Amino acid sequence: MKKALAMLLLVLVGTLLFMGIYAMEGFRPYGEVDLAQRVSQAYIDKDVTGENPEVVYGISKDLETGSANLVTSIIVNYRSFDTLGEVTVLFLSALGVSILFGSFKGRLRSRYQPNFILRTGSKVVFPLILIMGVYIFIHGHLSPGGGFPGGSMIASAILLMYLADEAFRIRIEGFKMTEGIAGSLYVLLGLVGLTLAGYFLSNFLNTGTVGALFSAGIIPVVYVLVGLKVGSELTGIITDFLKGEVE
Amino acid sequence: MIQYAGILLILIGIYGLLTETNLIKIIVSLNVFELGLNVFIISVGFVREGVAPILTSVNNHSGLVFVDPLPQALVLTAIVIGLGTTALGLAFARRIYMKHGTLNIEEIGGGIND
Amino acid sequence: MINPVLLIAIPLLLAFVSILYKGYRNNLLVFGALVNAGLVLTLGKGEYLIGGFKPPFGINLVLDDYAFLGLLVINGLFLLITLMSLDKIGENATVLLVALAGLNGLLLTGDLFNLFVFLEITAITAYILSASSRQYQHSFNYLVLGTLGSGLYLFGLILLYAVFGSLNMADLSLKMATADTSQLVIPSLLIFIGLGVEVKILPFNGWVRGVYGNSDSLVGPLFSAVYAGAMLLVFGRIFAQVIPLGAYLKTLLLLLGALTLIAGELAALSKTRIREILLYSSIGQSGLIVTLFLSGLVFPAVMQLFNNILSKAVLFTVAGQMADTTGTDDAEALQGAFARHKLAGVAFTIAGLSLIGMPLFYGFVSKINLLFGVFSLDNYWLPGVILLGTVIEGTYLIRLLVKLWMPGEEGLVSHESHATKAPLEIQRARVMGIVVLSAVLLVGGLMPGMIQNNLSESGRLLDETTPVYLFDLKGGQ
Amino acid sequence: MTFDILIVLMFLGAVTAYLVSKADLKAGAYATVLFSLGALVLLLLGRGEIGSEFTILFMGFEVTTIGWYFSGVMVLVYAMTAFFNSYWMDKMIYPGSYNFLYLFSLGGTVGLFFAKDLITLFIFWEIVVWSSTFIVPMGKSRRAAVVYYTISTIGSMATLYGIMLLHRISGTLDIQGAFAPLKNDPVLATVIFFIFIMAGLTKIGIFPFHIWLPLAHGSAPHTFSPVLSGGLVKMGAFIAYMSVGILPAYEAFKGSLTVMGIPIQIYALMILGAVSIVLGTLMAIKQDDAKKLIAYSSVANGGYILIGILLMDQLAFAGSMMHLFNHAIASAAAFLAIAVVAHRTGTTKISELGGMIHRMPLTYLTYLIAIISLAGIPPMGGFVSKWLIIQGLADQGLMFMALAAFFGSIGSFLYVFRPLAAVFLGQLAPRHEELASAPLLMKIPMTILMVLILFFGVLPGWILGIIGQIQVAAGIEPVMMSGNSILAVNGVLNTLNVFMVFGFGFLIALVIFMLMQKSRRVGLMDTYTSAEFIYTPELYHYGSAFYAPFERLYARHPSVEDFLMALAYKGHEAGLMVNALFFSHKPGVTVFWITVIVAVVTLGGVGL
Amino acid sequence: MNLMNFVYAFLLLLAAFVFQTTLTGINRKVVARLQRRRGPRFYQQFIDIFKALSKGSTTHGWVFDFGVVMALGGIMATAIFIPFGPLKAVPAMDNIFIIAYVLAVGMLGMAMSASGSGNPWASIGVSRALTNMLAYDIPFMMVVFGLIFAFDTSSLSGLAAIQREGGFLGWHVIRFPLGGIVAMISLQGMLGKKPFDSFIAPAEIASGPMVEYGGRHLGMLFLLHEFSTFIEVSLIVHLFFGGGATVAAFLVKYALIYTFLNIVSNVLPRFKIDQAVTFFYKVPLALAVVQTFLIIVVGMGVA
Repeated sequence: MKKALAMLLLVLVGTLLFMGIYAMEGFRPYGEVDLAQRVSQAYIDKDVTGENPEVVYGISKDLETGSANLVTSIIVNYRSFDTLGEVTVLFLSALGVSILFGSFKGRLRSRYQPNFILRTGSKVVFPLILIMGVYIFIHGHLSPGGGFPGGSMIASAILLMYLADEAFRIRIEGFKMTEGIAGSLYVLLGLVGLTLAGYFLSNFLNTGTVGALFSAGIIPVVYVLVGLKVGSELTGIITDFLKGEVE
Repeated sequence: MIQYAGILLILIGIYGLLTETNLIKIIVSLNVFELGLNVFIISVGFVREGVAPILTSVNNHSGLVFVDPLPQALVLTAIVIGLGTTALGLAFARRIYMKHGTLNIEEIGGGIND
Repeated sequence: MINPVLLIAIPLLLAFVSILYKGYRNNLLVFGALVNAGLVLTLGKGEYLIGGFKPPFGINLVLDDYAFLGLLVINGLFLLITLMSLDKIGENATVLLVALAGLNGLLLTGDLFNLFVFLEITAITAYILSASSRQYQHSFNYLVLGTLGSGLYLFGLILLYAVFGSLNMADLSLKMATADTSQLVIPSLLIFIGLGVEVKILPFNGWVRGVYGNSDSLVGPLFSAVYAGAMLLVFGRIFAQVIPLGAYLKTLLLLLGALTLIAGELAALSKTRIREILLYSSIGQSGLIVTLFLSGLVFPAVMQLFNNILSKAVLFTVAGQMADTTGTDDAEALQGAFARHKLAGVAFTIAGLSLIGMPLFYGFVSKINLLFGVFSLDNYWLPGVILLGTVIEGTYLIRLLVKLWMPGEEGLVSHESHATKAPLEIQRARVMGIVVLSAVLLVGGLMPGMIQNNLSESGRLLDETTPVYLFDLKGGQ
Repeated sequence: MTFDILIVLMFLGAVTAYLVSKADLKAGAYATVLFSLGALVLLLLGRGEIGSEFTILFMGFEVTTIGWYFSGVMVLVYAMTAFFNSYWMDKMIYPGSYNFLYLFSLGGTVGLFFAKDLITLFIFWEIVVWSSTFIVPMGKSRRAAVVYYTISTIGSMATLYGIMLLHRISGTLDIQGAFAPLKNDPVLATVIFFIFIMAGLTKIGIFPFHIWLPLAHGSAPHTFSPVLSGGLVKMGAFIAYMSVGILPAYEAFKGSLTVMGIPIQIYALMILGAVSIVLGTLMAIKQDDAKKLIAYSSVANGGYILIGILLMDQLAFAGSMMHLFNHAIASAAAFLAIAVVAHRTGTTKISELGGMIHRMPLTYLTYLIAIISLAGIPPMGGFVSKWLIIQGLADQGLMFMALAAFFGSIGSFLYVFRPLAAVFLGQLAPRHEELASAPLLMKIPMTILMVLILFFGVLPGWILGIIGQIQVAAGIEPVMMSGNSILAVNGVLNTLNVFMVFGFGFLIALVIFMLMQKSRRVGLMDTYTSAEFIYTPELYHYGSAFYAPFERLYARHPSVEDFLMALAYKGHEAGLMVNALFFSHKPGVTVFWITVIVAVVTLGGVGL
Repeated sequence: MNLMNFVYAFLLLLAAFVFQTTLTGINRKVVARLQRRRGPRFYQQFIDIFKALSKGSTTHGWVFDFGVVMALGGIMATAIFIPFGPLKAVPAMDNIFIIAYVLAVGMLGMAMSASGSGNPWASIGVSRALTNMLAYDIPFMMVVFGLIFAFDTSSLSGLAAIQREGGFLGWHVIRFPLGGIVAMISLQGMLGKKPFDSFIAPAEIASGPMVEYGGRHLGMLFLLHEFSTFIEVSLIVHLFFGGGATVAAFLVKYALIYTFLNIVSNVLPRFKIDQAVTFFYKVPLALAVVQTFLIIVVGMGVA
């Protein structure tokens, strides 16, 4: 009964939403978007602060942001403040989980014993995943990915270890320290920008040539920090969740 | 018709929130809702025949037709935030389970002091 | 000229540092709150860019009088509440530091998506703080609703982006001002619901009872004063200054606000537990303030908001303290509680009377102003609803005050021997804090000009189109 | 200069009294006496300054004759009652705060009557409301304070709405200017009239807002009931005067339907006044608590005052203005007398008392004179004012008002006699035999009030002179006096002659009494007992169910109190419903409402 | 007011006393004849009064004495205000409302004294008497109110003079028959005669208020009774039967009305007090309201 009613209600709401959204005259149909109408064109052209000629991969240099990955340029440069907030959310979430489970001791027992393949394979894969993660956040300004996927990969490597070894423990303090230092450095980086360029989180380093590894100013630096931070935070969450139920 | 799928997922998520009584399923519903939302956001930025917004040696100049990179950036943030709340929600769920011995929300007292 | 981003960056930095030095986190918190409160006084008004990109492309912080006043009050209250309830903070020092950053971000940001991020930061700190009551089902409820709310906000936001191609508030408000309002209905509604969850608009506020009702003397005042204040200010920013509402939606949302006011007050009337009474009163007040913002009466709304949060900080501190030390906050069980805590009782009474809007207290000034405002819109039903709300609110608050001051059975003369034997204690720090707050309410009521002039300045800057109603007794206007 | 000093002095006095009380409770109570007497002196000294204007902080004031008159009444009652305060200091839970609030509310009332603009008026009004709200629960009932506050606030909020509406219409808050545009707009004037007068109706205790009077007056501390009944109720009369006199209602309602020459709007309120008279009388008759009884009599007398003010004519208005004063001092005196009894015996229940005259004769005399005045029997002040009101009604031919007035008048004989017979007369219980009479400090105000009641009954000229000025200021014909005669359209009243004839009759009777053989004094139990042997004085005392046969006739009356309580309970239920509908620990409930709201709004929004 | 007024007033009081007491005596005889008895001598009432006054008595405290003095004083003062035919002791003071309220002083004194005796029978009697008053006074006052409105005067002699202008047909009892009926019924109540005498019911509550009186107190109460009868009957004569152009005319009308009421009273049983209230509020009050309505709204009977 309840489900039928909920269904009915949602069919109604869905219909109304569909009608409503597609009746908005400014709402362009799928795929027929004109980027010139949006702020995005400026991000693509990297001409927010001034008129740029066309950006060309590997040639244009010293632009306002040097990232070849346009999404990254938005995340870590144009809207870097959001990213700081995003990192904070993750930080908070880890903090919250650790407050909730902080007093617990021991480790949660799984019903299944890890088998041989898992135990052995994980030892092989573990460093590879770590390296992959680091690679991804270092190349965040050039290729898809960045600090968040990279960090997640690092954490997934740790998770793998947890799954593979019942006795596995990490020293959480070290991760906490990484987390704190990386976060502080991110904010400090912003403050340095404020001091040097007058704007918080401004890209005060040389942006270099679009497409080069050492380009895009502070973007790789931030992504490294974000990667480390995300990695250690997710690790912290995993560790806390796997704590036993003894207070 | 990715866009419609997005809205549909949103509705499915809300349906789950309306009908589910299991804490974990409620969180899953919430994730479905967020997923639908993310799909919708991405779809808003889609440009027909646009390329992924990364300058590479192939798509090497900004004059090309790119899809809108901004929604993608927003979605990244939204995903991370969703991850954070999901983690916290699961932590709460585990805590509730420890205290009340059930994950069914109907069986958990709603009084203020209990 | 201090860049206001420091108000966000410093507490955030301190939060990151605090997990490195766990032993010092309370000190860091107090330090951060103090620095912030000090910094607010030195801020220079204006627009500040983040990363050096001009809006609408980059994120900007807008420090106008509206934001400035909000920052002043929010940071001041945050400092005071932190100092009052240092003993309750425990593990939450870092969370509180992040919350401070988030709240300041909410008030400062000029970008809708950035607002979403800060909304989430603040909300998550709230989830974590609410869990300190160990009533996790309520925190869970809050989390689900809060997340759904922000999701809907994001939905509305992305619709706006799809139509207008921008996320910057100023840019959007310019574009929307000329747009056909009928196509704004859905995005505005979704954003309204998203914020409505946080500012406690009636059907969206199911979480409030469980969370506020179990709050202690730290979380209670923090939520009811600081969080509620910031959220309402954000609501005012969005709905009074950014999104223009069409007549249809405006009417419906106004009705919803009025419904919240009356339903909240009625629910409070039916309750006997102090925190429950107060939380429903908060809901009612939110309804009132939201209604004012929706009517475009920014200045009276802000005044009423300040009255509400200053009073609620006092009321919830005392109520939380009662629950903390005696294990109950049932008014019946605590009758005559103020017989042994006179100073706290006086502060509680002043806050209560100010909340009702009795003369000599700041609440009266704000009530008169908001009535002037509503009447100036030629709206004649709304003041009736507001005054009805005042009657109900006065009834239960006076009932509560009388109960807490004058113990005794019906038919017998009130005497101290009937007073509660519950081991109520109110620490000196808290008493001092609430006395300071109630003194502010008293001074504001006796010398409305002092606060008034500052407030009206901000009112004028907010929107040139809405006339500003000064509190002038000899002839109004 | 006198009046700003007066107002400021009262608030400073409040603080002073509080601080003094901290050092010594009795001294604090004496401070209230000093300050309220000081206020009285200042008022009398400042008579010449009528018409002056001044400001305090942001509030503007203007001294008018009517304001002066009202505040005089108020300060007199406060000052007389203040003498009693010191005897209750050790019985109050917060004696210091009591002294503080006592003077604070006095300051509020004085400021109220001198307000020049509507906001100042409202500020002082609310100050009085909340300060008195906190005194009431120090007595016997906490609920009384809440009911008192709620009903007062319903009134004051309605009036506030009226004030704001007036400001919206006229653009000013100045009392004179704000009402100006209403003269030519009968519809608006009707709305304002009914809304604005609400505070007055609730404060006077006009039906259906009368329920707070018996509760609050009956259970307030014994030293505050006189102020509530004698003083604060009169604030309502001031608002009623403003709504009729300053609006001016008769001019605005020129084109309205009339009943006996009275515009229907005003007549409607007069009906409420008449209902209050009848209801107050009937309820007073059946009360067993002396304080509640006097409280209900205040309801009835409030009806008289309201009707008189609403008439705005030469006679009834003057009568009403004078009744205000007479009722204030008479009901204060009656409450004070009961307070003495309560002070000595600890109860105000009529059925538990008896024979007090043998222990406290002066108190008895005070009560006697007070109730003679309350019942409107010559030669007391109450007679003059009731006579004027009834003459005014006869002049207009308002027969139903007159019917109520007669009923109230005769009915008052019944209810005022009941405490007289059962508390002061009849058998003295043995447990009360050792009671002392009233302390000296209590005797002072009682004597003063007695003398005042009698004096203004015999020589009302001074007061009627002031009332004449008020009437001139309000633009109506003043009440005419010739020597000691009050000249009404339908008759003449020479109060001095009445008094002298009365004295003459009394003298003859006294001579007859004295000439005849002396009587032998016997005890109260030495009476005709229908041949029964009775040894228990308590049982031989007719004190409870005094008018049982009459009370039976209306025992099953419908009660507006029940209705209002049912209404309050509905509010309570609505609150519980809100709680149950919207607030749950289950997110699904709220999600459901969110979905519904989205559906409802988009349903209308999509089509638009 | 000078000394002569008081002398005059004293003489009028004396006259009223002599007349009314004689009339009472005569009526005792009339009633006796109706009951087939011989009855006492017509001056027996004087003998009763003076005998009572001369006897010794007991008292129950000062209020018991004071009440009696106040009662008699108040009633005599009221009697002074009543025009004795065309004669008036005090000019311009025969205002009906003054008389109605001054009358209450005497009633109150009497009630006070009775309750002061400490005897519950007395208090019960007083409670009934007051209830009775609430019953009969309202219809009466309503009718009077109509008259005052109609003729713009509340002076007794003024109202009487207006009636005399139209001769016999000008009497208010003719012009306002409903009012006349109401007034007569109310007068019966005022006089405390059957069926409205439950407050002194001798066999039931031992004469009610009078239970404790003897000697001079009782004598004074007799006096009080004669004066109050005089006041009440005179009121009706002035209001409805044209008063008296001469003293003789006044006395004749007075005697006839009084005797008539006395006879009526003797053939009726007694109402319980609540029955009396119900009766007065059902019949006379309704009639009075109709009459007043006719006067005020329709103007019927007003010249």
